[in-house]
Amino acid sequence: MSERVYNIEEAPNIDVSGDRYIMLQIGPSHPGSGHMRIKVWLDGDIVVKVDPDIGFVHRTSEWLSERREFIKAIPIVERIMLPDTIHANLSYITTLERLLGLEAPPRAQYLRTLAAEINRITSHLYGIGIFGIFLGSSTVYMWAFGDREPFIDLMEMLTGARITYSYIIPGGVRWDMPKGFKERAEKVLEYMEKRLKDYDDIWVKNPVVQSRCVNVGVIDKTNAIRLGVVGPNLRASGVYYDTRKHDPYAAYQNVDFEVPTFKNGDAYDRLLIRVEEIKQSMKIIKQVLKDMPEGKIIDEGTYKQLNPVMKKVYDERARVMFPAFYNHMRPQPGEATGRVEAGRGEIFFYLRSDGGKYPYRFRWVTPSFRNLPFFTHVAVGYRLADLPAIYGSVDYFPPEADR
Amino acid sequence: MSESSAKERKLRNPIVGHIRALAKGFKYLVEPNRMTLDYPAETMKLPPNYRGFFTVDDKKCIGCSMCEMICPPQAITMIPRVQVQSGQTVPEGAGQGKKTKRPVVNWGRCIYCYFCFDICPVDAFVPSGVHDLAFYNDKDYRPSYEEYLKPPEEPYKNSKKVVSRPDLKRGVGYEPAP
Amino acid sequence: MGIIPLIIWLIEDLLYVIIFPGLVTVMVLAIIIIYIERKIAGKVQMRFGPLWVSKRIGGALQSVADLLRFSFQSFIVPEGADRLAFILAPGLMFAFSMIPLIFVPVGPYYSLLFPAGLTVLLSVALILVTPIYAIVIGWSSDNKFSFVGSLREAFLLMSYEIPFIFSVLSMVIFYRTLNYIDAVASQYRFLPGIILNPVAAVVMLIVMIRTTGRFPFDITEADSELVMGLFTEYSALFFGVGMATPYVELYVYSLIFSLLFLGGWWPAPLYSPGPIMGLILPGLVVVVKAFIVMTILVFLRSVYPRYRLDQAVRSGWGYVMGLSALAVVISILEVIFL
Amino acid sequence: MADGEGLIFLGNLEEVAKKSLEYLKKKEPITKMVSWGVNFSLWPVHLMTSCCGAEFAAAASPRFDLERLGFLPFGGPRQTNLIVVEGTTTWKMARVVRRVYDQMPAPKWVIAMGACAMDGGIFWDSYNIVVARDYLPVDVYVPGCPPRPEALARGVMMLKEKIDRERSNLIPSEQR
Amino acid sequence: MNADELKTALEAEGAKVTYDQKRKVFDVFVQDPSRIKQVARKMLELGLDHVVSVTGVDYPDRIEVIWHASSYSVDSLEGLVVALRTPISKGPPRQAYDPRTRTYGPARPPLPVDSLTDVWPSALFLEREAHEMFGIEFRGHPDLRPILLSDDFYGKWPLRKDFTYDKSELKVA
Repeated sequence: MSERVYNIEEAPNIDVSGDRYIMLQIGPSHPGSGHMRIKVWLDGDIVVKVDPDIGFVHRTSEWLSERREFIKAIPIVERIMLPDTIHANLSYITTLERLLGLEAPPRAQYLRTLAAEINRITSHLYGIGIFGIFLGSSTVYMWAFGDREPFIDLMEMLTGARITYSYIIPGGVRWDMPKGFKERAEKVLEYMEKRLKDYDDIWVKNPVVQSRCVNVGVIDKTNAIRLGVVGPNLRASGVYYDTRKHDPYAAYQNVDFEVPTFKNGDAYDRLLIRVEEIKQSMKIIKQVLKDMPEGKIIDEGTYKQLNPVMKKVYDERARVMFPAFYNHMRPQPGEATGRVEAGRGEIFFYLRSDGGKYPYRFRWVTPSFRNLPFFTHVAVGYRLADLPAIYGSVDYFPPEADR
Repeated sequence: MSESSAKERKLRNPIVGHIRALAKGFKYLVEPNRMTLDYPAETMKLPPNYRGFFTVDDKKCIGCSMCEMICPPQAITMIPRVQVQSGQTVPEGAGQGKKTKRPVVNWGRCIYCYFCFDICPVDAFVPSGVHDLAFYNDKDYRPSYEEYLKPPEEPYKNSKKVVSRPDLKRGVGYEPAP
Repeated sequence: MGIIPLIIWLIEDLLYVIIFPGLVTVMVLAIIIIYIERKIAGKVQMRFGPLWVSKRIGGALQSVADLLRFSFQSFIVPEGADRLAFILAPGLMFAFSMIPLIFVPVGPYYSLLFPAGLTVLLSVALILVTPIYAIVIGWSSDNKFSFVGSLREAFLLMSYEIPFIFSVLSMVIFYRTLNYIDAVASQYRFLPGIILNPVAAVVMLIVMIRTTGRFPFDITEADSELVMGLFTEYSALFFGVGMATPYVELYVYSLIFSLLFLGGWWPAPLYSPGPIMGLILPGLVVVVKAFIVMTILVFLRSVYPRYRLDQAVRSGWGYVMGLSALAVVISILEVIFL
Repeated sequence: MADGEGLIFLGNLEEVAKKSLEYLKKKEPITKMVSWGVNFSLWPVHLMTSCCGAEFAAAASPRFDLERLGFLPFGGPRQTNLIVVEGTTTWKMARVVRRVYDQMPAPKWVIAMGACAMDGGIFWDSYNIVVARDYLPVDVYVPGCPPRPEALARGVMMLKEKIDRERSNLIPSEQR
Repeated sequence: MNADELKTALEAEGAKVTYDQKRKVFDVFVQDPSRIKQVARKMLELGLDHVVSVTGVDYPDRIEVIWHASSYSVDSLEGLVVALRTPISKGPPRQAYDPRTRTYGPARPPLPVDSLTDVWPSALFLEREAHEMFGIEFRGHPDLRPILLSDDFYGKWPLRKDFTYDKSELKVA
């Protein structure tokens, strides 16, 4: 087990001048860093200071969305959080619906919850895969990415795209559930339950993983709250907080699920909590599939504005077409905020409109950007080989952090 | 919200862990459960509403350029055309008739979100189900209107069409498409 | 008159060293084992390994394709690196990892220039020279990652040398000889080494995993911390040679393991003169056993992640050293009572 | 004697060696063998430039498994001969990709993957975006946002055909 | 401690509080920027223990700096995001385009406001981003360096409404 040499408070301001320390640049072209450069000051094998240099994938999503119509921000917001696109789309549309004063019908809310939970499972599997390759086990990477494929097939049946769905629009969703979807989903969930048992032996209970992750990157409850960490990393430190329970959206009020939390806040707990959350998401999907209400998938106001050709297409092929006003939506002046619990944590949205075609202020914060204190404060004092363990356990996705 | 009980975690004894891990690895070594799609030899048959490459139905389109306005990456440009009696459109000077516009998609910028499909008042876009094209230089992926009208052809037409189905014993298996 | 048998004798030795257990088999086996490692990792991960290289025989020519690519790539020497050490080190490392093969007999028909008496001692001593070149490689290429990689190699080298010598010592004590052929002979009369002293076998396996960088101890080329560990700056054929050296070491170690613990050429007749019965047949048995040991070690890549440096060093001085001491005690007790 | 090249085996040894090497490089059997070797050992450098990296990782996953075609994502730039520009590259990332491209040994190729790398995709008018064509010689363009792993496999197959077509200048001449 | 108690407590601090349940906006407007730290400490005592986002909004006459705070520990407050807003003056407008140097005059100095990282440590990186995007200088911030943008965009404050850029002058090689 590795002991902490420095505590959290004085972590970032240790002066590293002088030639006692080696400075390693774990740069963007490094198998252990993803799209960012981590400047690490090493004293022997102990990490003394970490300075993450991010912004390599800063695609100016806020600046662009302030120069385009409201509907065009959906694909931009999705491309930023690629492993978890439905939650980006859902958080933007929930906030936009509050600005427009729209309300999605119950069937659309259930479809949104269904898509969100399937995407949460694929996002957690993506995180487990990356965590596996950072610890060196290519089998877990292959298994996790292989087991993502049945869920991606489900979303392909539902929405027609592999990852970037653009499935949720203001007022409802774009496609209804195809016929064979329910049986296919039950088969996939059954397959996943069997596979989770195999993960236990190779990954969760693997002695090498246990020795690499227990008591590594420990962040206790008070520091987790003080540093504003977010998502499963927060619940792994014992804080009972989940936006789906505390600020419910879509159909999460009438779906009962349990929020798993652990106490020790180290890399091993963050690993366990992701497996627990996959089980919870599978439970939610079963409930949503069981009591999915009938009815329209777009709200009344938009349905009335469809022209006859579009109405015929909607009745035949259950595909929502856009009425003409989608191209230039003009909400009344005012502002709205919205929060959604994505796979990696909580997305926060703040929209302000001045009555024009373009949003006046389009501000959103993604979970990975709020997990940055893990590098500067928590990774200090452990060894160099612990940095990939902490980086993987936090499930940090740089394009999402750079927005 | 009640404070839900924090879960306890059980660490497994290392020796047992080593044996179980090696046993599981060996089980997967001998079990016949590959999930690989041998791509050039077999290709996936995708669901009907898959968003791949698409073309426009020349007769149905009324040239209202709504698709050009809503396309988020502005990949659609409207080409001025002339509509002759037979409904076909011909380039600018080639015939007389009503002057109209037709959309052309620049594949290099299109993000396949199908917003143009959904805003088109006459539903004139035709999906083609082809999803795996690649190009050598940038002139190829900016088609002219005539090239854009021809539906793109499958690169591997004679490959076996399969559909994936998860099954408990063999992992994710593939069966010939119905 | 004495010249002709001497010349024949020399030609046989050259054939012995070059062809059979020597250079050619090592190269062929190294290429095959790399291919098998990728195939096994693929199979456990529910996918095909390399396949489309030669589809009918399951992609077996993949390593040949890699070798071809490496040999026709342009080789870059960074300015900061000191050229001589940078260019020579991988070649020397590859050569030195094969020298112990001279002293490892694969059959009773075995005659060479050096006295046959001290083969175990000489082969063990020469094996421990190779990792030193790994440190030279890391030191000479002017790159922080390979510098940290060479420090790690130095740490691990020291912590796993003594357990290896203890485990060989415990078998030598039991067989009361420093010569492989007598060791194998005593295993013919008695039980094979692995049943006699399993603790020594386990220690030897752990040390083999460590020195050849197989998976739980893949710390020097840990690609998620240091880009490629020692070989970050190497391109083209020198990287190919550098990547093949651990597999050659793996072959040499598993030869020694099968001679000392798995009863050498057990089903084949013990003493039989002549190059066919004395060398080819028993040699095949030994190489097959070594190959099985190599596949088991290579299989570990698909099961384990990677240990941390301090865990490996601590366990090296800690329980692996304890186990090897226990092995010596066991063999001493067996000698007294059996 | 090869026509037009005059007598190869005259002049001092070092010069003769260079000339014969040049001559041999163009010969059919050697280039065919080397192009077969290079075609089935196209190792992309492990540099995820942006969000298409998720599909690049899915291409290495068991379902699409591009290791069948010899496409093994590898750690350092020195040992690889292919760079896949996945999606958007900002100014900061473009300089890194350019430096990694320069560090790679001679026969190297570039695949521009995804709409953002080809024409800027949905981020085309952002102030922080550079298109792959502006700073790298691109060989194959793979459209899609993100392109399916099969499209990437199709791009790799087309790259193989391109390498086979231009196999005469496959073996690099200068040694750095 | 529910929304109304929070409203009365914060109004005691002399801040204008508006609460719109339907659009989930709980807005605390502090007219005088120097009293920000005092209101922030009061919010911390009331249970809003971490910052969700720090940003600016560029109006024609002023720039408003907004801290969105929320609470993990207090149960009843968890459904709420409280926006702490202060206006700061914008300083001199941008000069006309000068074709010779192809810029809009020298880079405008950042606008001072005091940083709340000692009240909420979670605002560390968020304030760095607001600094490089809006040119708000957070006094008292431990290390105020640009975090997302490359050096050639520092000083141009991209998210301000009058930002334009000229792609030709940026080089990659």
